[in-house]
Amino acid sequence: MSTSQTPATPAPLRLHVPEPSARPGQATDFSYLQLSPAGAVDKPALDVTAGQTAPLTTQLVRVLDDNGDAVGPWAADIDDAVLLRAMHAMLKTRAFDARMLIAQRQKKTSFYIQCLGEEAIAVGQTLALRDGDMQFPTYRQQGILITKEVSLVEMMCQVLSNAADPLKGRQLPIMYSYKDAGFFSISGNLTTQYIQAVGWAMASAIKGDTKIATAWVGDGATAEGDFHAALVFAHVYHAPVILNVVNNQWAISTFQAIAGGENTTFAARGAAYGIPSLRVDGNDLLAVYAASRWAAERARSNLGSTLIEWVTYRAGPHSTSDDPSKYRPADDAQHFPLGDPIERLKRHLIKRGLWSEEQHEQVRSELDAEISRALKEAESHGLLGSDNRPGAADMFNDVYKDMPDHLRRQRQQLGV
Amino acid sequence: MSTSQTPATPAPLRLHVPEPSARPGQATDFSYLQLSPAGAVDKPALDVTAGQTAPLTTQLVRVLDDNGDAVGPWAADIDDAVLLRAMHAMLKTRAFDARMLIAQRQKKTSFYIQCLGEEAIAVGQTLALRDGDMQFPTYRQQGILITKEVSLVEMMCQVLSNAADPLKGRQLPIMYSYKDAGFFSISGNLTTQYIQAVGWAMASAIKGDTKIATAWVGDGATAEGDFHAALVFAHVYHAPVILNVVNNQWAISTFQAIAGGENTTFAARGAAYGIPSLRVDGNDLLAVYAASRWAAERARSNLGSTLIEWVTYRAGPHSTSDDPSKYRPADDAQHFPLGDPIERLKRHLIKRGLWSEEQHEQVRSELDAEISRALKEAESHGLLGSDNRPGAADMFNDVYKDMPDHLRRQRQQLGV
Amino acid sequence: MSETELQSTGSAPMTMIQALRSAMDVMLERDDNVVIFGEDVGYFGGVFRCTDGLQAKYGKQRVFDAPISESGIAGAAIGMAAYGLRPVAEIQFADYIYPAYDQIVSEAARLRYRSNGMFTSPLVFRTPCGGGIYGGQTHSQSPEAIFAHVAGLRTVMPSNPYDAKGLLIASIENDDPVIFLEPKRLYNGPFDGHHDRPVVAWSKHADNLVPEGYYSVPLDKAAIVREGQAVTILTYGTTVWVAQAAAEDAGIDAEVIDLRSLWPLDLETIVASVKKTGRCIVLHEATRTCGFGAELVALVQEHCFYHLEAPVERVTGWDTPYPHAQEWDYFPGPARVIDAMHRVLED
Amino acid sequence: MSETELQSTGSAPMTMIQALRSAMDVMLERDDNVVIFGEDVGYFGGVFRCTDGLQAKYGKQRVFDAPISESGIAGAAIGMAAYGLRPVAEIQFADYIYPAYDQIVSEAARLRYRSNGMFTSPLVFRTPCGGGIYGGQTHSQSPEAIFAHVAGLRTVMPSNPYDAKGLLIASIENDDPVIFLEPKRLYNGPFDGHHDRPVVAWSKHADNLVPEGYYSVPLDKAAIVREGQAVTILTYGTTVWVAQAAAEDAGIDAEVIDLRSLWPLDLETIVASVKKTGRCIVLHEATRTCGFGAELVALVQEHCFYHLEAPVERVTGWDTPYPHAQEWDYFPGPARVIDAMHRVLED
Ligand SMILES: Cc1ncc(C[n+]2csc(CCOP(=O)(O)OP(=O)(O)O)c2C)c(N)n1
Ligand SMILES: Cc1ncc(C[n+]2csc(CCOP(=O)(O)OP(=O)(O)O)c2C)c(N)n1
Ligand SMILES: [Mg+2]
Ligand SMILES: [Mg+2]
Repeated sequence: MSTSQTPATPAPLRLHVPEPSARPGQATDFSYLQLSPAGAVDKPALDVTAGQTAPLTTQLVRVLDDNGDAVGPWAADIDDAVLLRAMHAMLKTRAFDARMLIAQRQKKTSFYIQCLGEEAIAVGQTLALRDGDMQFPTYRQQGILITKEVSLVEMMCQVLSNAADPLKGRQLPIMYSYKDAGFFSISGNLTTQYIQAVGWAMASAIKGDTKIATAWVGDGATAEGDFHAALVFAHVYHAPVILNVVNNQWAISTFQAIAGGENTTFAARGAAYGIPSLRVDGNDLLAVYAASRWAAERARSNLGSTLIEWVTYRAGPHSTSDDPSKYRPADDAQHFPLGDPIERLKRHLIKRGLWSEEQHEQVRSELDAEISRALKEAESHGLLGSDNRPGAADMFNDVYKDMPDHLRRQRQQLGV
Repeated sequence: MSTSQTPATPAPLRLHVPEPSARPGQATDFSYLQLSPAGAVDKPALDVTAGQTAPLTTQLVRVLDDNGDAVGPWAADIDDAVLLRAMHAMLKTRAFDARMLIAQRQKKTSFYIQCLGEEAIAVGQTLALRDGDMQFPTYRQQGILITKEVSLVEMMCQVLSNAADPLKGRQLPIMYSYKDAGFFSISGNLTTQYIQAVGWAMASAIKGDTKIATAWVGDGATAEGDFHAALVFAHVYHAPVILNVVNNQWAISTFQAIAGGENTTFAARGAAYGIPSLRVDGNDLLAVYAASRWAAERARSNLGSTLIEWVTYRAGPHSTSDDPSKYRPADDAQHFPLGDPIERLKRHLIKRGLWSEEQHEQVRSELDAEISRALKEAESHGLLGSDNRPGAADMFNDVYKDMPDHLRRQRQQLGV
Repeated sequence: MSETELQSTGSAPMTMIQALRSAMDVMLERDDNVVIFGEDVGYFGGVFRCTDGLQAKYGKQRVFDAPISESGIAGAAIGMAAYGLRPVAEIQFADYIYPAYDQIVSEAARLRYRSNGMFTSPLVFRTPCGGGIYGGQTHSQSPEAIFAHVAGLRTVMPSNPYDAKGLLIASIENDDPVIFLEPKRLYNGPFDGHHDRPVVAWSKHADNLVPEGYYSVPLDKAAIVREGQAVTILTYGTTVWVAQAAAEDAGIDAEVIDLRSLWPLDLETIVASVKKTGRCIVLHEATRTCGFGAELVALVQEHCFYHLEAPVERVTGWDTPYPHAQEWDYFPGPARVIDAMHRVLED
Repeated sequence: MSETELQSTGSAPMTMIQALRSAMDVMLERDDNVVIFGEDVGYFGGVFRCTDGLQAKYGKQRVFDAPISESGIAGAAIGMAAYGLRPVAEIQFADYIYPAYDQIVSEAARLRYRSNGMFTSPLVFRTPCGGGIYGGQTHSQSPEAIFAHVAGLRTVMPSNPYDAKGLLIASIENDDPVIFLEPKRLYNGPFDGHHDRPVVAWSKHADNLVPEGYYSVPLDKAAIVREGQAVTILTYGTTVWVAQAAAEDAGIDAEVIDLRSLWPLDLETIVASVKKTGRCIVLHEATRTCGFGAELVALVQEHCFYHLEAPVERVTGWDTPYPHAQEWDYFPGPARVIDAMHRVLED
């Protein structure tokens, strides 16, 4: 029984499978990224509605222009000290990554993930928060810990999974946990923590506290169901949380269009869920700081959550297990239109008279030295797989608060 | 270490928990529903972009005005025969529901779900589809089967879980499955089938066929992760599927704001995901038919999916297990601003000279008689819990294609 | 922890629903960090009415409705628990807990471990399980095995109002994540598996007295609900009543153990009983293969091998979905338990 | 179905990865309805390279990347299968299959049943499982038990390239939904559990010859990979090699059975072996409690009770998350298997 009125016999359907504009050997056409000139995008009032932010979800909030000047409505007051701390933390993060990559190649550990090219985001947001706030990071926000000046040696011991690893060797390298630094225990499972951040923020509201949370997810991982759950809950309960989406264009080998970014933005989703949302230049420390402060103030003023899509580029491989030259042009990062966050901040600081090329080089070499010293110390506590590692008995602790009988029996069976 | 610049000590946070405008004994303020006059909303070209449909996700596509006239750009050609079929199917659906409700109260079965007030949506969309298309309904789209003129006796036998139940007593009443009628097996688990519909549509595209799918979900169930998965996949692959969201304002006892509908619409989500989206008067058969045809043509023209939010009202209890007078004003349905779909179509048909009050009553009583006859026949095959029911041996079939040894042993153990 | 720490002298007859509600009431009152949320649990009070009246009493900040997203409910609960709250989240039916499985397994169960105790998730997921109400395949399941398999979780299932309240209070107070399964067939009255005979409502039942105030039932102790010498029946939830009915009906001197806490398990009580009787039956509603009964059989044969006179028998739901019309063919009722006892005793 | 239906005479040494790829290649070629998708499986060819080259050969309509949504992948695969395709979807790590658990349990496993055979879901979820590569708690899990518990699913795990290809082809051809677990420790070479000794690559291994064309290995037959009289070791995946190494190292006449298909299970082969040896060890990497080993123990004691000379022993991963630094303390290696054999033989 035919029920349709449509007369024509249609042509065969075909599956659309999105592709990046270039594969190895070709040149990426970055015009797919909608950009706005620095200073061109409005800064709305804190109590803006989600609908009013719709234009902000396709434009791009930028503060630093090509000359290194801070321009436009988002170029708010920012203390020199904050800018210098940001520069320091970004340089330190990059140096730390570089050194740990080598350590992994030297087989001192099993695995490492760097955040090359994305340093401004974690650093800038962390500087816009308060003590007591809690960040729910992915594996690419080590910048938070470095901004918070957590012990490098301790971080390294975690990466080396050695006897001094604060997580007792239980976790994969870089899956840090630092409650005092407002850094939630990282999960290997993508996006699970996005909704947990919302729950944490709801708890703060339930208790009548003033703490806020930040949630972190990559472009690729937004496809998980928990991203949706987080947006729904954050909207429904006006949870005091900043919902960060770090769009570094890639998820291991897949381009952001495979995550649903083709002809739309991730920021647009937030606004549609009733959450005021921004799309921001993630390689512009000043834009990161300004947008994060705005969102943090909204949250702390009981105005609920803000979603921010950070446009950036994963300049390195996904992890030490990955080789991006297999799926994308090798020199892509150099052509990324938003440049390198450290270079851009450097230019601004120099213009502002706060910095010089010499200082830059000097701080870099000081940091290298500090990191080398720290690694030496960390290595003195052992390397992955060496005898100097967390004990086998540690494996049975903290499964429950108190060890149940069956685990006691199993530990005895292992003889530890 | 304090890292924020914000000076003031903020006020305590507070959790926002949305409420409907009225609870039992009060009167609902339906002004929360943004309405548009009939005929006021544009009808875009088939190849509209998602962004261009943004206005259509807050407006409301309507065709029938208060006088019963069909007005505006969505008042497309519609055959008289289709309108009469629609009226017939809607009346039959309502009569079927009424009769089965009584059967459940008479304890002839365990459970029933009616679709009172929402008949136009399933009926109208089904009339806009073709044979071979596949619908992935929820438990509230019995209108599809009735439009498709499936055997009432068979449907009733499923509801009665009796010896002639085509699903062998395995499924809860109303969880029909009719492949030939393009009606996918209903799941008791919410939203799981939304993404399955997308997968089915992707398969049609992969095979180069011309069939399309329709996916169905309620306002409440949009909160499940699979809703998000469906939108992401439908967008990424341009799947030929109509994504229906039936917003009947309630999910059992919770108001649509608890699902995330406060100050935004479910249609807006579609557009943000890159899917052209509409918000449509679900109690207006002509609007349902027109929007469904538009979406079906888009899908069949390889232009991908369309999301349609149908604004309607669940006029009855959630199911026979529910008592809505516990959580909402008892007379809400009568005040719902979009009226009753059958009354509205009746007025139009009469104006069009196709129908009369007398005919209406006559068809109703004919349908009642037909349904009573059918029920009598169905009951002759047994009632739930009677001896005349599917055999215990049927319990072990179709778990796998071929029965494995362990199930054979278990069946023997039961002695059947 | 003693079996009960009564602080209130008053007791009242309660259904299991009332007892569960009373547990939440007591804990909302005692501990500001306790919050209750889930689908339909707020204004309406839950589809089984377990939270009826609690929002009115404690306000919307403590008792509230959630979107229909089990993964979201679980994830939000974990975040709240990490903050320091003690969320008690309802999953409307155990059949709908699967979307939350990732959050429960990958997150709640492991948070303490992977953060070396820095973050924890002291929370409870309450959820009605089991068949016997013609709920069909999506309102009847008993998924305890898939939780017991996961290190870091506690899995609990009461069989009567007293235990329901005491175990729920203990679960809320416990610092580990707890999966709290409520046999919905027992909500309004015990049920002995004879679906063709009238059920005694809790109000008319001998075992219905529940203290009105605070007390708890420990999470590591099984209960011997019927002493016997001939055979040990290990069970929990609805089938605790089936086992007792079977023993009575058959006049067999069976010892019936109500496990109450499935994992961690009170192995000691089990082993002592099986060593005494030398025969054992494991009884549950869930599908047999890889059900919790398999673990019980494995443990019994590991710990009581030389005392066993016959193979341990499993009486369970069949390895099929839970059918609607054939519900009572699926349900492991007294007749099947009696057959199993005869087999075990014959050997 | 015969053990092999060779249509091609040529054989070549293959790693397990190459064998799996060859299975997909053969099936993409033979059956237009076969499609492959998953995270990173398209252009790149998968993080373990199992699908390398297949998109280039068969095009983007047949082999394509998916969004990072395991539930979406599963749900879409079910819809495709219901249409008539035979999707082979990769879940990047078994540790990430939990978000898809609802779709697999509530939908794939039950579709045929609840629709009385009107709709079916003939699909395969391939996913790498197991530890031994320092993957930590989220790249090491073996979740077979939570699938074996579910009526309607088949669960398969190969231990060598030949079986990997033949079982994968059989799984793709099978009309039931199949969970196909690939022990990633075996991808590039067998591994006998001695992590401190060099591993033999498949290219240098005796058991590496795999037919290049079509053949299949039946889904209902275990393989006796080592015959013996003293004790039966039931195992699958990586630990098949551990069991053999343990037997060799200890010089014990153990019979090692590689189950290959976990569920439905080849009970006959198991029972015959245990009746012969009178002693049994169950060996797997997953956590012990409610692991698949519990089911094996239960079945063995149910079917071989009067032949057992000693309790069936379980050698398994501990009931903890899979730790990173202590990976080899967690892994059930040869030493633990040897201890168990001694215990079982002593009794
Ligand atoms: C649930 C789950 N699925 C898959 C993976 C494997 N995986 C780890 S990272 C990754 C890509 C994530 O990409 P994106 O979210 O864009 O973050 P980025 O790496 O770019 O920072 C994948 C697929 C995982 N860790 N968890
Ligand atoms: C996964 C899952 N969670 C919860 C339920 C219980 N449940 C059945 S219907 C329903 C409400 C759905 O509301 P909505 O989506 O608005 O559809 P409507 O009933 O209004 O048509 C709920 C919570 C379920 N069936 N499945
Ligand atoms: Mg990315
Ligand atoms: Mg609804």
